[in-house]
Amino acid sequence: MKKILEVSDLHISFHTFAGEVQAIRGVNFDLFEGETLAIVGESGSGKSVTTKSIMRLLPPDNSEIKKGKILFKDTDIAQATEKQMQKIRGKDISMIFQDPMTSLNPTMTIGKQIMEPLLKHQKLSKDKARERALKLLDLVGIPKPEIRIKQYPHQFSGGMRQRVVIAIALACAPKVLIADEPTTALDVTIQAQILDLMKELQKQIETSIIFITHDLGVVANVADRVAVMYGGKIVEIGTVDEIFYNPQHPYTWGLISSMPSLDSGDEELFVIPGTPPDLLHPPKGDAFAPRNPYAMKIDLEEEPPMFQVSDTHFAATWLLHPDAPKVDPPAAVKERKAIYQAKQAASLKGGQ
Amino acid sequence: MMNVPEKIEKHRFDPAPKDHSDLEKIEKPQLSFGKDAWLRVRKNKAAIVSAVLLLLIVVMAIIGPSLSKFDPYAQNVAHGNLPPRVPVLEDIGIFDGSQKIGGVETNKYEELGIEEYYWFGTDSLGRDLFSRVWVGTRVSLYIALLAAVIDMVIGVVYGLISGFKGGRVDNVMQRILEVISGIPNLIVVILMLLILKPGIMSITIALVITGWIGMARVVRGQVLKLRNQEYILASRTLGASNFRLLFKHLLPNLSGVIIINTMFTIPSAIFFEAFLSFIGIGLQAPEASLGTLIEDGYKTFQFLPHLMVIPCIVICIILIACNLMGDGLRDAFDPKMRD
Amino acid sequence: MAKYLIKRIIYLVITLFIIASLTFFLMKFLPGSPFQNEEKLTEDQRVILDEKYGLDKPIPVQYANYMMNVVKGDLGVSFQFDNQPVTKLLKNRMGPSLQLGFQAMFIGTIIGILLGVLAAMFQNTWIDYGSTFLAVLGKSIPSFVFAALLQYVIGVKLGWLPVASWNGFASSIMPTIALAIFPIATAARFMRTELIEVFSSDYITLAKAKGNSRMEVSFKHAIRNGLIPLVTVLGPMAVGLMTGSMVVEKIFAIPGIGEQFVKSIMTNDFPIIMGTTIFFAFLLTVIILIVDILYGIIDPRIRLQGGDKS
Amino acid sequence: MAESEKLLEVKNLKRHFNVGKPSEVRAVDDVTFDIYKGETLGLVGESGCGKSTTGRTIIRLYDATDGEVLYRGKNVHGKKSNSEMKEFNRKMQMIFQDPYASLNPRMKVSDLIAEGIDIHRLAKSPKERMEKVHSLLETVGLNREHANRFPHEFSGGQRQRIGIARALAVEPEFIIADEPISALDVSIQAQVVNLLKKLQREKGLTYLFIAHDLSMVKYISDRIGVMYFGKLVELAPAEDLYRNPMHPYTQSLLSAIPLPDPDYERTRKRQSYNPAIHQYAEGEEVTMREVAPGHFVNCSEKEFEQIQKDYKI
Repeated sequence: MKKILEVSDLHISFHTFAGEVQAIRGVNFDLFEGETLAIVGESGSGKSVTTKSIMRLLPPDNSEIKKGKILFKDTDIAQATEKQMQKIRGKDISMIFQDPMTSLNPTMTIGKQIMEPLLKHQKLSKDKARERALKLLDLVGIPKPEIRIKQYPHQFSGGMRQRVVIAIALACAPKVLIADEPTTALDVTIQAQILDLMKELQKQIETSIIFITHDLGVVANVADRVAVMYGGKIVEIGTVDEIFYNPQHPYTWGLISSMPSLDSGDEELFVIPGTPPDLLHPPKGDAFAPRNPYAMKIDLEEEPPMFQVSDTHFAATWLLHPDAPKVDPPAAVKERKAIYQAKQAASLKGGQ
Repeated sequence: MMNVPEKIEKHRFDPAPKDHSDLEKIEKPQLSFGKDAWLRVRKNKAAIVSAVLLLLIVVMAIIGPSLSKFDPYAQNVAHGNLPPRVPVLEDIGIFDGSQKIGGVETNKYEELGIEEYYWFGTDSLGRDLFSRVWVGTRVSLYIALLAAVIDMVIGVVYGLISGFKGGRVDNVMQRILEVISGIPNLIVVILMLLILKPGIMSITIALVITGWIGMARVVRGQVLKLRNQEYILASRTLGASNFRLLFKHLLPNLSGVIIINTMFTIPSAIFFEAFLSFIGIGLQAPEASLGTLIEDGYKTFQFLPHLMVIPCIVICIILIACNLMGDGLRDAFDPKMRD
Repeated sequence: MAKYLIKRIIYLVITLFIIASLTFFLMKFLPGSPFQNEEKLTEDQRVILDEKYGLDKPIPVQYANYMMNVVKGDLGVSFQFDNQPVTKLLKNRMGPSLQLGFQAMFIGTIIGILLGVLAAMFQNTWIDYGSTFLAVLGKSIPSFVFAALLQYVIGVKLGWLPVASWNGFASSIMPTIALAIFPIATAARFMRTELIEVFSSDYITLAKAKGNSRMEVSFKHAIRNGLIPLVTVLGPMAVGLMTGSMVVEKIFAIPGIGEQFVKSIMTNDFPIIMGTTIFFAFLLTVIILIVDILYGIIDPRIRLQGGDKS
Repeated sequence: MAESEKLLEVKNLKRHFNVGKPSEVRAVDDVTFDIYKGETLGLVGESGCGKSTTGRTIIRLYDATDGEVLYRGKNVHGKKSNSEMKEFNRKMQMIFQDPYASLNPRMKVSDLIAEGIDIHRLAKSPKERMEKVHSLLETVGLNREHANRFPHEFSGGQRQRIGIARALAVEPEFIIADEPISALDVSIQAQVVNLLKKLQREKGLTYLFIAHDLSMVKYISDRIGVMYFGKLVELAPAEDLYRNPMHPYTQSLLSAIPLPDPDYERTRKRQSYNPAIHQYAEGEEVTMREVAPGHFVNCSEKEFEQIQKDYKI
């Protein structure tokens, strides 16, 4: 697999009226061609900031990339000029936002908004661009594109608007598509349609997707790989099976076991106590330690490095240190691990 | 991504001491809503400077006339039309009582042998402009404050009732408002003044007649918004009386917009008073307000500009300061502008 | 839309009716009649004059007559200028007032929008602070103070422009500037707040994410969205201009409606006061109505929904 | 369930907005259900289906357009004396969705929580009032030191718990929880849900739990009602509803929820719902019919027979 995007040691801070908020504190990940990488985390974990920085869309007056690289092709986006970014945005990397109700320009027709990136990056003639726009509308499943193209956003429902936003994002067949909680504002049935549509289109135009969400169900549905963020860092990253069936970080354990499954009984939900860290004063050691029932003394003093679990699976927790005591994960996690072992056994058998 | 961990002492892998009391702790120091707003106002230097200037002017309006030994109403024709003369400053060549008349530099003080210092000069009747300016400021501020307070009371009550009652009451009250606000306020004010005898009270009344509408609108809009806020609903499900909803929930949350709006009605009242005096239907002589002083000064401004310029400066400072302070307060109270 | 329009026109008629009645009755309560000031008149002469102007009839009759005439577009006859119908006086005076009004409105909105756009685009830089400060000045300084100072400095001291006269374009420059500061300030302040909000909206981020440059984002996406609501302040601007025109016309001795109005107040010339009041009210209500309709036309969200939402 | 006591009966409840205008919305349209003492009834559906309006109409934040709500056999709506209203306000309470909008930003936490105590004069002295506030804070897992703080100093989950403490202050029997967790992060949701469950066990509370997150609803509810465009389309015991969804809308809704299980997600078949499939004839009576014990489906006579055939035990 070929890397299309490489983020290394990214640090981003916001300068606020109360002080410096270290929103991103050393993020590393790669994005491969054609894959979907899901980034999960709670609000304030830094997932949106990370992706906005890939587009360099953070407000220039109060945010700062302190350090790190974002390599796309041969360009370091973290150092790129505004001019260079304008050539990348919308053409090589594009973005879908959370709220379809506000992400379209209310005074511009749908057609114009879709044609804009085409005219800009592909230098198509007006007629050609219109033709493409009609095709795109059709592609994202909007009926009667000839009529719809002349309409304004308010004449579309939420789900339909999100389809339009997707059409805009995919207009130039970008290499990377960043989807920032694209279904959070939608109802479940609409969400299911949009997710299906995105997967379908990904196959057709062979783009890589970074999918930000806090909904683990959506992650399980769309992701090839998953990165779990907490307190401005990636605490665990691996394939979707590894994260869901063989999680290593106590925070991931907490996330997975705090959600009831449809067939779980009456037992109490596992709770991650407390509240997320205040990144205005990031804690010493592991940011999750104060909420971690498995916390050890070292967690309070030193940040854990990324331990490798498999070729594709890494987690930042001292529990993975060979000298660390073995702990007993929550019941829901143990069940999942059992599935994982069964699966591995099966694949070993199948492989032979 | 690293690997091959270094050797770490065993005891560091012991369970961390648990301190659950810490989990729900709030790090930040306690901040009430008002304090929070104050912190943000404080950042706005223009607003702070304005507040200081306004305070200064208010103090001067109170004590100013007694600082000068001249009575603001006492006429002394012999000392008429004197330019400003200020001790100390006269030594460096400004405000030394000299002026150009017909291109010739003259000093009336020396010519007439006047010993007194008229800091702002005198008008054609020989009245001391310094004490008149502060008396005028006092009158202008008094009218503006009175009008603003009455506007506030009427507007808040009207807006609260209209927004809170809703339904048909609101509908009728809104139609009334719509019709009234269709009438240009200037015209109403002028007509009112033609009927009422010019004076402080009648100007105030004329200003109030249309002035409250803005406040009523803003308050109603806010009430409509707040009325469906979940905390109001929560209070209603607890069985709160309307009285409680109004005074415990609505009014405290409206205080921001009410203050801001009042901050903007004050300058507009000052402006209108001056405007009316300027077109000749405001206060009548010998009563002084900033408007009448400007009007007076305007008659002779080609020869004695100080008579007009000084009250102009005072009124401009008041209006600018009020507007800047209003802006500052709005930024501080408006959660949208928060960073 | 048609339904909405009819509703609005009905309101307009009601408002005008109330204003006309109000004006009439207020005038009737006024202390003194126009002829009381003329000491030379004998009692008999005054009676004759009262009769001539219909002032001897009972008030309800006068009221009915007056309202009938207003509907017909007849605003009565001036006391001050013998036998001159008010309508004709207004018409004679309209030219200069309209010219000034339009010039001020035109210059005001354009400069104001420009200042507002600059301030929003360069938020928190000296451009922003400068333009915001100008706007605060424009909003705060009363037009008559500004006009008088302008007249003193440019007309008297520097002698660049005619001080107070009405012939040719040159004499309209200073009054236009004096009148324009209010619209400049209003438009600039409004535009700035509106644009800052637009700039922080999701669709602007999306426009940036498409690869648009800062200029393209501003001009293709932001400004249009910021301009639409600007229409709503045109009404208050017109009010401000009328207020301003009275003093500014007085200061620069311009033969306009405002100057005539101020003079009539001094001479208790009721028909002119009433006529001008009704005329101003009519103008303003019509402007506000047009503004509302305009708003519906240029905003697709309202245009395509029909008027029933408002 | 049949032998336990009916706490709340909702009968043919209707709540229409803009009645008589072209923009009339039938937010709640002829909804009937009962809630038994000590149970949790979940109400699910997509945005705009009328689930929140139902909750708000039950507690009289809205007046019913038609139909009635009986609490322990007494009608909640209609003219009431002040004392009757107060009585009712103490029995029935509500928890709101938005932890930011549901607390008055200008009031201290102690005053927020004590609001019910003040209104109903449940404390004899300021000291007793403070004691109650402290014990309520502790009940919901906060500290007594929090009493003097203002809401904006708290996180979403903490605010939601303050909202719960406020509702508990009047010692209600029945609580309507209107999407109490949808605005919260996943890790915080469990805190609130566990708290609600604990309170139910300890105080014998009855809940109407309104939500759109189906897995959480299933976890917390004994029975679940599904709403679609103002109508209740299916009502069944939680387990039964998930195992045997009979109304096509319920089926489509269940098939659309993504679960945190990649294997399940790879094989999930999504089903879409089109109201046109019913093809009801003119005059055909569509109503709630009991297809299995305690399992009701909104259907016509013809559909009813088909459903009974399809129903697997």
